[in-house]
Order: sequence, then structure tokens, then C-alpha cells
Amino acid sequence: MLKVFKALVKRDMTLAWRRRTDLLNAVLFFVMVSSLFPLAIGADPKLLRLIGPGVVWVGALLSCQLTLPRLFASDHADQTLEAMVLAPTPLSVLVLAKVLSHWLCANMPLVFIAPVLGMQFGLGPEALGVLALSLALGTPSLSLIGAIAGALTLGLRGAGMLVALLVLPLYCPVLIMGCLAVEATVSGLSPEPYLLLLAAFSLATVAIGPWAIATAIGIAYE
Amino acid sequence: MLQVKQLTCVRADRPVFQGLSFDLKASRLMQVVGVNGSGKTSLLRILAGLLKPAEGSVSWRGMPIEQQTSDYSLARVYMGHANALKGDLSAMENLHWACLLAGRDPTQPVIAEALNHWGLNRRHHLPLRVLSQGQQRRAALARLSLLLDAKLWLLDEPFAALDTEAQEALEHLIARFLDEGGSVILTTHQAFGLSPRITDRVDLDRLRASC
Amino acid sequence: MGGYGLYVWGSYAMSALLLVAELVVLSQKPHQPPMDPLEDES
Amino acid sequence: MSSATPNQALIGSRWFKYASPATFYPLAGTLAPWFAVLSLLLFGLGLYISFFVAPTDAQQGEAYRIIFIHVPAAWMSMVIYLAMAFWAGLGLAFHTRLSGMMASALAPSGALFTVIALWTGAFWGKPTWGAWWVWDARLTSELLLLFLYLGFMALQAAIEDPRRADRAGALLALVGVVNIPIIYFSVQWWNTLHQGASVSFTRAPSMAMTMLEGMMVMSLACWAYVFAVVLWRVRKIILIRERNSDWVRQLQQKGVL
Repeated sequence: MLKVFKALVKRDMTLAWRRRTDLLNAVLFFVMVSSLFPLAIGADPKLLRLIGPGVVWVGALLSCQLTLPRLFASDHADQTLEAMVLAPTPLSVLVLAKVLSHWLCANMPLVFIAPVLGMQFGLGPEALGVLALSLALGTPSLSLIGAIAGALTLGLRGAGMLVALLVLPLYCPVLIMGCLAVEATVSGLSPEPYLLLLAAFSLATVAIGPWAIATAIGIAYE
Repeated sequence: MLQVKQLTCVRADRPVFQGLSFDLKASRLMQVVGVNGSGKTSLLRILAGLLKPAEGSVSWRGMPIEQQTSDYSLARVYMGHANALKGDLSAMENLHWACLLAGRDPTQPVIAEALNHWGLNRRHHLPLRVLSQGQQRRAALARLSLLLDAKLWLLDEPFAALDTEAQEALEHLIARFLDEGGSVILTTHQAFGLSPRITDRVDLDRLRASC
Repeated sequence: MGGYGLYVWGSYAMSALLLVAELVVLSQKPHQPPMDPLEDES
Repeated sequence: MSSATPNQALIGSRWFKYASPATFYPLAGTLAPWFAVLSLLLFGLGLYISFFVAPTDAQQGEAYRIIFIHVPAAWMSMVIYLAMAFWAGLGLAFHTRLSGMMASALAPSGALFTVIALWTGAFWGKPTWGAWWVWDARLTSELLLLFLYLGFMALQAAIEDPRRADRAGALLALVGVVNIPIIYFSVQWWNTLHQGASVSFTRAPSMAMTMLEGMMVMSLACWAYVFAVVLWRVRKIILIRERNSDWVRQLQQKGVL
């Protein structure tokens, strides 16, 4: 079981690496979205520091959700997903491997780039650290919840837009906790409670997510 | 081995075929015939476990296939119309992953030998998308040579778009699989060399459900 | 209504409007999904 | 788990007799008018209490009377989502087609009551807090609940095959219902921590007995209304979904439809 898990993660990583321009686009999207806000709101440092965490978090959330439909859509299109549905290893294990590889390829770059963007908004080094940490803790649940929506909308027209509609309300708790964590550090309080909540939420979704994704894929194939 | 009782298939609220029952023993070759749209592909997908039948049941060694997990998955090999291969990966990577997924772990030389047998000698490491349609089909068929230890092959139009040389190679492979005790259910339109070895025939036109 | 008439009647009127609209939508003939042309031949 | 066998086993037991659309259709037909009449009566009584019996509130004057429609609508929007998730779970577990239809029938009513709650909330906020939209914890979670409803309906509309639409919607409803408390509490935290947010609703006006009664009656009226509408809508869905089955054809021949 573990061998197949590792092999699938490696396979998906090589696939993503061979299509790295897609990942680059998602990261560029994140950078651009975050840089739009200062243009829109003006360069007043105090104001930017106030909206900084929120803007970076919303940017990360949108760009993570941008790469989600591709997670299953390409396997669905060339029917390699069928082989996974029929495999002896349980589907939820395979799905966890796919979401892990998506998280590593699509979300980890965001975690590393977010502090750089945070500087644009004049955030202090400690706030940038918490920003990256909150993103690292929050993005697993973003990938998992997004994968559920991706699996539900397999093969549908306009799946990309539909995934966004399904997923954004479910992302709100993660967004709120993430931004509160960074704001707490900016105002000198300890971000620990929020980071712990983010981690708890991610662990919960890791526990329930794969089962839901496997059920959703089963529904798509019935 | 494979018992099918009173199978009924419905597509978009319209029944396609009804009351199909058969019991497939070891080393049998069953051909499913019927006009296009008579549900041949749906039947194979139901037998593979990809599609749920409206009524009836499919059991493998007495156990309905939905309830058991790995036993049937290890025994059955399903090949649909599509090659089910990733264009960005090479033939070697694709086959290695396909076999790993099916619960086997062939070594590189074994896969290379299968690919050579199917005439892809110097193309093991090229991304599949640069190969021709025929070569990609051979790479998909090479998977069968690596899964001879399975018990049941479900092949949907395996001879479609194959040149005569590949067709003969596939016929030899199926014959070898049958001799080793495996059984095959396939759908095809064209006549093929193994016709004398066909043991069962299912004509879905006769089972067309009264609308 | 002590000067709040607009808000009180505004909310009740809109609620009533929405409920009635739902009933009107429900009472329309259910739009028949496109019939499969083959249906009448077989 | 093939769709046929569990149904046979369950249908035998009396309680599941109505699980099949054919037997449920006439039952819904008889019940719906009763609920409609009941809801009319209750609405009449409720409106009478809320406008004539309930005393004027000391601080807010007449504006607080909006509470008699706002609070029941908010309760209904939450209750309908829970009912939807219940039917969804039932449909996923037992493969009964009817549960899926019930969930699809409930969704539009739920979304409607969420819109009513938001609209009346805004109309209440304007006179009392001077702003049409108040970022209060409950109103914000009500807004997110509306997005969940819209997501559910958009997903079901995007899938042609009704079986898959039901089951996909069911899974989404279950994921949604698990997330509702999380959304509610995180919005609550967000509201209390952002001191900037204006006064929240937590300081509800002191509840005179008659006010509570008014709200209860109006809630029951909404309940009865929802039962009537949902039973009526589920009958329409049953007709569309079962148009190929013979009991529908018999009904059509008898000219009933």
C-alpha cells in the first residue's frame, strides 16, 4: 500500500514538473493579485499594513483554487482515473496521495512566496513568519476541500467556475483564522490559538477528506 | 468463477438490455456482440465494477464484486476503448505505474522486454504523446503481457485500429492467457483468428429490453 | 408606525412577494426535458 | 450494495412503504393542501399578534416588529439545510431515489428563506444602526449559508443524470452541514475580535411574553408553508423523474395530469 502511495506521489510530481508552466501561472496569478491591491487602495503604509495579511491570504486561496480542477480532470479525461477506481488499494489512499502531490506542487510555492509579497505591505519579519506558517497549516485543508469539489464536478462543463462556487464558503473559516493569526502578531498578541485551530481544521479534513473524495469519485462513475 | 444473474442496464431512464445471466468458467473465451448502442461497453463496465447495474448482480467466486475489495481487483483486468495512458509520461513510466496500481511490481527489464515484444524497442523513454496512435495502442496492449497472472480479462474492442501484425500478436497473447487458465470477455466487430476458440457468445440484440 | 413604516412594510412586503413568487414558479407547467427523439419510434 | 437488493429488503417493513415515489406521490398530494391551509391560518394569527397585540418596544419603537419575520426566516433557513442534509444522508446510505428528490425539493425553499432573512435583516439594521448591511456575526453566517444553498443548486443544475445529481448534491450537503458550525463559530470569533464592527445583534430587545408568542406562531406558519411548498415541488420532481415509469403513464392516460 505504501509503495503505491509513494509511487503515485512521485508520478504526480513528475507530471506536474513536466507541466511546470501551469504551476508557474498559478504562482504568477498569486503575485499579480496581491500586487493589484496597493494600486487600487493607494500606498499609505499604515493602511497597507492593515490589509496586508487579508490580501495575501485571499490571493493564496484563489490561486490554490485555480489549480484544483486539473487535479482530477486530466486523469478523468484520459481515463487513467478508471484504473485507480478499479485498483486493489483503497481509493481514499490513492486520492490522499494525489492531494498531497497537489499540495506540494501548487501550495508550497505559495507558502514560500507569501512572505516576499508580505513585504510589499510593510509587514514586519515576525508577521511574515506567521503568515507563511499560517499558510502552511491552512493550505492542506484548502487542497482537500477543493479536491472534494473537484471530484464532485468531474467531467462537467464549466467545472472550474463551479468548483469556485462550491468551495469558497467552505474556505471562510480557514481564511478567517489565517488572517486573525497574522493580525494578532501585528498587534503584538500571540498567534498561537489561531495557528492551533488551523492545524486542527487541517487534521480534521485530512481524516474525513479522502473518504469524501473517494465517495465523490464513486458517484461520478456510477 | 464469474456469475452474472438477471443483469439489467438502464441508460438515461431507458432500459438497454435485461435479464442477462451466465456463469463463466476458467479458460473460456466469451464474445459479446450487438449493434452499436446495444450496451456492449456498458456491460463490460458493469462486469469491471465501474458501472452499477439497474438490477441483477455480478459475483466473483460467489462474492458480489461490490463487497469484496482486493481479490477481484487483482484478478480482473479491464481495457476500455481509450489507452488509459498519460501523454506526458514515457511508455516505461506508464506501464510501471499501471502494473503497480494493479498490485504487481515488475522490474525494468521485464517491462522493457514486453515493450520490445510489441515493437517499441527504442521508444521506451519517449513521452507517449510524441508516438503515433498505433504505437500508443501497442503500449496500452503491452500492459496485458505484464498481467498474464490475472484471471479475467475484460477487453472492449481490443482489435480496433490495429494493423495485422499487432492483431496477430494480440491473438497469440489471448491464446496463451486462455491456455494458462485465464478467461476473456471481449467485444469486437471484425472477425478474428481466435473465432474457433470462442466458447460463449452473448448477443445483446436478443436481450434488447422492450421499451 | 412611528415613522418606521418604510422599513416595516418594506420587509413584510418583500417577504410576501418572495413567497408568492415561489408559488407562481411552482404552479407553472413543469418544463418537459427534451424528449429523446428515438422514444416514439421504438 | 447494488441499488436493487437493499430496497426490496427495506420496502417490506411498513415504515419504508412510502419510500417509493409511486406510493409517496398520492400521499404528498393529500397532505400538501392541509399544510397550505394551516399555514394561511397561522400566518393570519401571527401577523395579528405581531402588529396588534405585541406592545411597542421601548428603545426601537415600531421598527422591531420586523423581528417577527426576520427571526423565523433565519430559523427556517437553518432548519431546512439540516433537513436537506438528513435526506441527503438517507439517500446516500439507502440508495432511495425519493430522498434525493426531497433534498432537491428543499433547496430552493431554503435559499428563499435565507434571502428573506437577509433582506429583513438589512431593513431592520437601517433604522436601528443606520446601515443597510451590518457585518454582524449572524447575518454574515446567514450570507455564507446562502452561498452553500446556491452551490448545492448550481451543482445539481450542472449534472444531467438525475441519479448522479442527487448523490453529488447529497455529499455536498453533508460536507456543508459539517462545516456550518465551524463557519458559525469562526464568524463569531471574527466578529468579536474585529472591534471595528458596529454593534451586533446579541443585545436582542427584551422579550415580552406576547413577542415570543408572535415569533412562535410565525415560525409554525413558516413551517407549515415550507411543508406545503416542498411536498408540492417534490410531486413535480417525481413526475419529471418517473416520466418513463408506467404508473406515471397510467396517470397521464387517466387525464389526471
